[in-house]
Amino acid sequence: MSLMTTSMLSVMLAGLLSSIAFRKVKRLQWVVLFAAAVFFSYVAVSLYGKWGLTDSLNLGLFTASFTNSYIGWLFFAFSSGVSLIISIFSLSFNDKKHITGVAPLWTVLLAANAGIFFAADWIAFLVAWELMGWTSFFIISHGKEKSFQAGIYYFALSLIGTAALLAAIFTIQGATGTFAIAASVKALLALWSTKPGLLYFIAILLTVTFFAKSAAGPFYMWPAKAHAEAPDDFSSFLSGIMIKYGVYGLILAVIPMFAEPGTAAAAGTAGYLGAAVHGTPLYLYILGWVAAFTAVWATILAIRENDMKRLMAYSTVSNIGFIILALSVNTAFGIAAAIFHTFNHMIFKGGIFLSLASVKFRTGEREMHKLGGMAYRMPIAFFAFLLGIIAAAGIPPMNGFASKWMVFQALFSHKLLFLMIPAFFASTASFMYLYRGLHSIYLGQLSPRFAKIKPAPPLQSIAMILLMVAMYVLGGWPGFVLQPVNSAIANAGFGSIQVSLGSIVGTTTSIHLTVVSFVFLFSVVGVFVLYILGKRRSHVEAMDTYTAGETPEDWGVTPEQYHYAYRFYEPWEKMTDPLVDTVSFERWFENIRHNFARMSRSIARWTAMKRPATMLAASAVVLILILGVLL
Amino acid sequence: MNQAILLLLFPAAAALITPAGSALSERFGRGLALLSYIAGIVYGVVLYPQIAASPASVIVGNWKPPYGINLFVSPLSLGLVLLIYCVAIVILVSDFASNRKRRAQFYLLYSLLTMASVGLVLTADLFNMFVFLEIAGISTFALVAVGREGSGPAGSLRYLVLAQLTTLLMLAGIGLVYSATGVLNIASLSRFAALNPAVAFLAGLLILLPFFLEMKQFPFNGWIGGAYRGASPAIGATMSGLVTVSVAMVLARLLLTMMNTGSAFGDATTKIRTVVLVLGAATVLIGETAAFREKEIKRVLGYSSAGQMGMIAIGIAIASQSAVRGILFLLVSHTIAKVLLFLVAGTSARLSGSDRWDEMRGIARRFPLLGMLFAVGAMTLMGIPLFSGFWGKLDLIRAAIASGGLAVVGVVAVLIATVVEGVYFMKIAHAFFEAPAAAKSAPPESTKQHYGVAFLAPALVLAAATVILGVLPGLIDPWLSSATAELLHPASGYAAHIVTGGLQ
Amino acid sequence: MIVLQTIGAAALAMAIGLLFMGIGRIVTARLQRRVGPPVWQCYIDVVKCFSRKSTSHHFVMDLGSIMGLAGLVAAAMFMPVAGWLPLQSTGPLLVILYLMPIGYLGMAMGVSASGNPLAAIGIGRALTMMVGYEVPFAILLLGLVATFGTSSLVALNQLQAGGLLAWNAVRMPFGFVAALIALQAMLAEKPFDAMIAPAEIASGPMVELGGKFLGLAFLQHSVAIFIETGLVVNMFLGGATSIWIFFVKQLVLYTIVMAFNGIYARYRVEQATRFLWIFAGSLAFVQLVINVLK
Amino acid sequence: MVTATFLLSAFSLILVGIFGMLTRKNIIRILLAVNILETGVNLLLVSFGYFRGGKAPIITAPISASNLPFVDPLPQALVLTSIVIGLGTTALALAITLRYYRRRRTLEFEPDEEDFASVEGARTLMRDSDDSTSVTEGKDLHPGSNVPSDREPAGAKERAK
Repeated sequence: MSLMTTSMLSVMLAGLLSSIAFRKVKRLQWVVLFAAAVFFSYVAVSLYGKWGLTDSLNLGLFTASFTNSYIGWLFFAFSSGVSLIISIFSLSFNDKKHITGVAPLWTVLLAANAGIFFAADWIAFLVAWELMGWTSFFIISHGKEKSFQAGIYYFALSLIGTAALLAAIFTIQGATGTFAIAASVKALLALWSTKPGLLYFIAILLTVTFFAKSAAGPFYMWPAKAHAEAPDDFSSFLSGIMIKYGVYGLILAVIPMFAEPGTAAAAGTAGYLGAAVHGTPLYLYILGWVAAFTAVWATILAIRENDMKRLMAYSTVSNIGFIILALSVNTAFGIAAAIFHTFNHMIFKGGIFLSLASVKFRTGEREMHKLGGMAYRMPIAFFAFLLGIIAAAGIPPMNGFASKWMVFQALFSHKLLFLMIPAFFASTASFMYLYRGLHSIYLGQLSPRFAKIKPAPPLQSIAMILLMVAMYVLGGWPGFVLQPVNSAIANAGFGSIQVSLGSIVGTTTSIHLTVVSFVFLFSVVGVFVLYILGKRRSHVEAMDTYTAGETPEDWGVTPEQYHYAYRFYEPWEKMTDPLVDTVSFERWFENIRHNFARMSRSIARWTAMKRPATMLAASAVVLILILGVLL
Repeated sequence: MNQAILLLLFPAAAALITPAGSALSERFGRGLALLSYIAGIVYGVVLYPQIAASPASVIVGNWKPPYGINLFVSPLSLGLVLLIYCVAIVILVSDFASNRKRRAQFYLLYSLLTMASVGLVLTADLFNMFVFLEIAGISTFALVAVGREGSGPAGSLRYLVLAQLTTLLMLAGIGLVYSATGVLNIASLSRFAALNPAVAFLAGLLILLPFFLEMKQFPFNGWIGGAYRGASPAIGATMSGLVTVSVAMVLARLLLTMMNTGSAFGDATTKIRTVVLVLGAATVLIGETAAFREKEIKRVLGYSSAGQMGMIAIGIAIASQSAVRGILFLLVSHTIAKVLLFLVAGTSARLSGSDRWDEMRGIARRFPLLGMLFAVGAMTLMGIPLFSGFWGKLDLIRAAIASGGLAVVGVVAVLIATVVEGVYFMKIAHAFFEAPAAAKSAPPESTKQHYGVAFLAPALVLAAATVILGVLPGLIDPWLSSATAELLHPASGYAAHIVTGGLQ
Repeated sequence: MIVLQTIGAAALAMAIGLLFMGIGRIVTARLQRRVGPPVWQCYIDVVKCFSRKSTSHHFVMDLGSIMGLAGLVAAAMFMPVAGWLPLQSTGPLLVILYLMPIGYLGMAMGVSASGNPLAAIGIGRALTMMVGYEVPFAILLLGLVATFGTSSLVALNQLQAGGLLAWNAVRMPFGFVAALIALQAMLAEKPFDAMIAPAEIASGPMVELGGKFLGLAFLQHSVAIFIETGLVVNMFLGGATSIWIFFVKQLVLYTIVMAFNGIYARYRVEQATRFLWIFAGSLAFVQLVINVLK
Repeated sequence: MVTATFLLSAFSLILVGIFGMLTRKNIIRILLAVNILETGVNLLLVSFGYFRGGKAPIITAPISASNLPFVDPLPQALVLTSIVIGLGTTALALAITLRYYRRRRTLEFEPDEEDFASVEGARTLMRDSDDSTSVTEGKDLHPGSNVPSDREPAGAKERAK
């Protein structure tokens, strides 16, 4: 029993107890959540460097064993840090008016989070995975009918994923005879020569599991529902951390299954022998296209979205597309890029959602056209959002740029140029929806309804500021993360890349991010000087604008009407309408559910027929007898 | 060793004395029933160590096997008998919460039913099995019929007709077996020269029919809807919690112990197992599908237990070490969870005044414990970790994938079923927790109601049980392994004990 | 020293840009049978703008304008002019392509803080158009990477050294044409100027800008001209050996652009985007396929 | 020979019983069919135990050539038991039928309309089922069963939008 298991069990217990003990004083439950996050951050710190530390729980029928792998630790550490910040935010978010009683479940979820990243064998992984599944379901649908519609959607998809995972686990166990994750993957690699079909089957099952969790490919639609309907502070956790479990799973099990003979030989096993495109295994190449599709499709949908949380949910999906795109290259550089982008996304998307949450906290609105001008009232939320979208758009000097650049370089390295066209499209078009959010929520006209609102409360501001600092620092000095990542992937046998604190050596060029960041800062300073040199400016009201001599007030135009936000990209919608109407996996899933309901009804009818159902029974007996005697 | 028959006699005695005693007082029936079950438990617990050391075959009426009837008391059967007694007590206690005025007949029938279930688990003789089955059937029909005005009798009759058809066919099957072999003792049949495969298949199938029916296997489950609507929650719990234990156990006994290659049924065994597997897979799908859109909570539970029984049938048909272990685990956890769910259903029906879960919205806001207990039960059935169902399902799927072949169909069915089950159970659980809309706020007097300790105590015990088993499945591992061994290797254990134990 | 270099480079970029703008105005005027303003008109305009008092609606507006120019200046720092760079780098194309948007983002932020719907509409159009021209341009970049395996402008210059035939414009004609079309859109000249159409949306983003804000916008546009023409020169016209040749090549490109601007009518935004995807995009794609196959 | 006749009649009885159970609607008739089936099965059992010239297995005198050979007694014991059980079952069934009749005023199995009521979209279900006449609309169907949303998937609505 080392710190890993004890911390998980104790936090889980704390969550359950807090649900009972503090039933009356819900605020304390949030304090417990905060304490749990702090504790896990402490655990992360104290586990640093203890790689390969193992630990197991004997459950009688099975044993669940855990280990402290470097990559797992990285994910754990980052998720703990971000959840710590989010929990700080939640402390002030859940006041009398906004309280949702989800804190105990969330605490248990933190334990499951640790379990997923520590799991050393499939049983432990499965247990943690399912625990995560149902707790998050109950959090998302926190006793609201509308949220439930989203939650059950999410839960059904993750149940499909879990089913696939179960099948995969036992197929793996049957093929390799072990439940240990690393060992079983190694053993699978040896099977490429003998039974590739089985391996592809396993790979597909695992892919379904992890794609369903990460909303990649055909599962792109659940975040738009779940992120939007979940409690506002949880959305940030959901989009920042939970959606990454799928990525971690891919790195854990799927990518290693396709290790090149070279690297695999280093690890002392055989490698992937099947077909390859530019040195990328065919299967992963296809995954890459699925990921590219995800990125593009989510972007197109996000641009059409008017609900701010849905919009950001789609943006998350498109980022997941980028991450998996990088993974699918199956080189050290690609995996490093994917992990780095994962962590960056944790940070900036967490920041964005926190900022949205505090806007909703003050205004209670989610549709963007009803907002506007928040920047004038909630500057810190505005800056959190601004820096967040700069990072999300992958523009220097924020952290998003470094990882996005790495993703492109990774694709260059295997000359997957055609895959890059959709990638470029997605990353350019992301400016559109990000700017839409910025303009419609924070800029433009401030509605008189919100003229009096106060800025974000101190604790919320602290959380956002912390994330902003992280965004900037990682933008200028990626080495802080990339060097650990580099040694982690080396530790995991993926090879390594060349990074220093401030610079990355890519395939086509190398880049020095500190320089970029400083150049930008200096030019800001210089331009500021220029700005100062200019004549002084005077301040005027927001409604006092150029209107070609007309005075809109005369026609009774209110600031709400004067705020141009609804159907912001009408030309774009015109262009994409036919596409969006034809392609819809959502409708496909809906049809499945619908036909299922019909079946269910007809069975119910059969049980209530005029005669007791003797006829069917008797005919079945006769049929069985005939078949049995004949065959 | 013959006093082991007491296990059977306690409830029987209770059943016989009840009518007379209840002349004295209203509460006599319940008291006596509970007393007899407790006595059974105590005796069983006392007996267990000795049985665990060496299983015993009880010879009834001095007719030695394979001619006479005999009961076989082994860790497996004794454990299940104890489980049955506990469940019976739990159900009776909680039934007290919902309706305090039961007539004596109810307890008479209930004790009969318990006795029959215990007998089914214990007996080692086919015809005796048939008799117990009929007794169980009769008492169930009656209990369902008195359950609820209107739909009670209808459901009961649908059930009765189907049940009669199958049991009589079973009797014919028994006749066939007897005419072919001259013995009706399971142990002897398990070591008998193989019969003509056609006859063996016919007889074997006919004998299994009533168990298909009781285990709600498709297409013998046309009765579920009516019966579960008619039955009161307590009876629903009994039908899907208590009776299924014994029935599933008997099916396992017949299919694994009596029918194996090397038994009278020889090669027909594989055919019959295939049939069971296919039916089981179909049942899993159909049961869960039927529950998907069902609004009346008792019937949802009925359909879902059909699905669960389908899984158990699949496990039995696979007949491998871990499969049998898995289904035994599933059986235990299903019993616990299903009884718990029925208790919750009954209570919430009482508190909300409706049988339909969509009219119970927000009930857990007033009675949070109710919602939590339901969630626990539901997640046990869904096979979610930290609840006992998970381990059984894990073992089952593992075994199915390992055995490959047709069993994979079973796996697919089970996995699909898991998804469906999850969806509709979560629907209900969430409806419980849902914030009630302003329109349908709770009537003021209903806030004064409360669960009543008679519901809370048993429900909490059950919930604790499933959680404990879920966290520490190892607790019942010894029992599981011995039971598995007994079912799978009759020649070494079961048959040897009975026949030698008989002939001495 | 390095600071001086950078400042010098920035000033140079602005100066060149403004000069080109002046020449462009003359070209347009000549096409319209006018005399047109003197070449140094744009310098005068900028100075005038900075010396007039202006109005701002909110500090975000000021911040945005500053960010706007700063982003483009920062981008210019990575643009090799005839192989010369203000500070040590390889002229990474991706960095430039991703530094310029921060300028546009700043601009957009500033003008939408002004609260004028026309500005927001203009920005919306501009971003849509941006998706239109960035994608073909990115495909061109891919084509270069496919052939040369590098995305550094310095390297590209060296690879094109040695006479007219070594130029990518000659080697990859389709790509060059696509680049010209994209350049037209990048510089927001007709037929791709729906986002700043004076007659439709009162020149969109600039509608609320006056005084030094307008001056900053002017400078931003001038730097943009410098960078974008410079990019095409570096990518396709073989860079240059001396700084003057470089400017001449840029000027030629800009003049072509302005000539088209003078004679074309205006596309609607979705038309423009479609046009860019279908023509520029497919040309670039063809080029990419050719390069990959070669 | 005689055994064959027994077997034959037993099987025919069984078939008659099953046929009745399957085809009749009237509860009483179904129960009669059940009894016929039962008789058939009993006869089958007895005939298994019987052989030509076997005497009744009732031991009054010590076993001698005079009362040997007698037929197998076990099936007869079984049959006795099963007859008793059958009696019990029939009696119970009749009692339940009486209760049923008191409630419904009919001896026919009629589809339990509540069965439909508790299924979403019940009304559509009944419309395309053969015995829609016997369904009482209204109270049994709860508002939740909104047919249109059942008929077309939600995706269609978005398309319309």
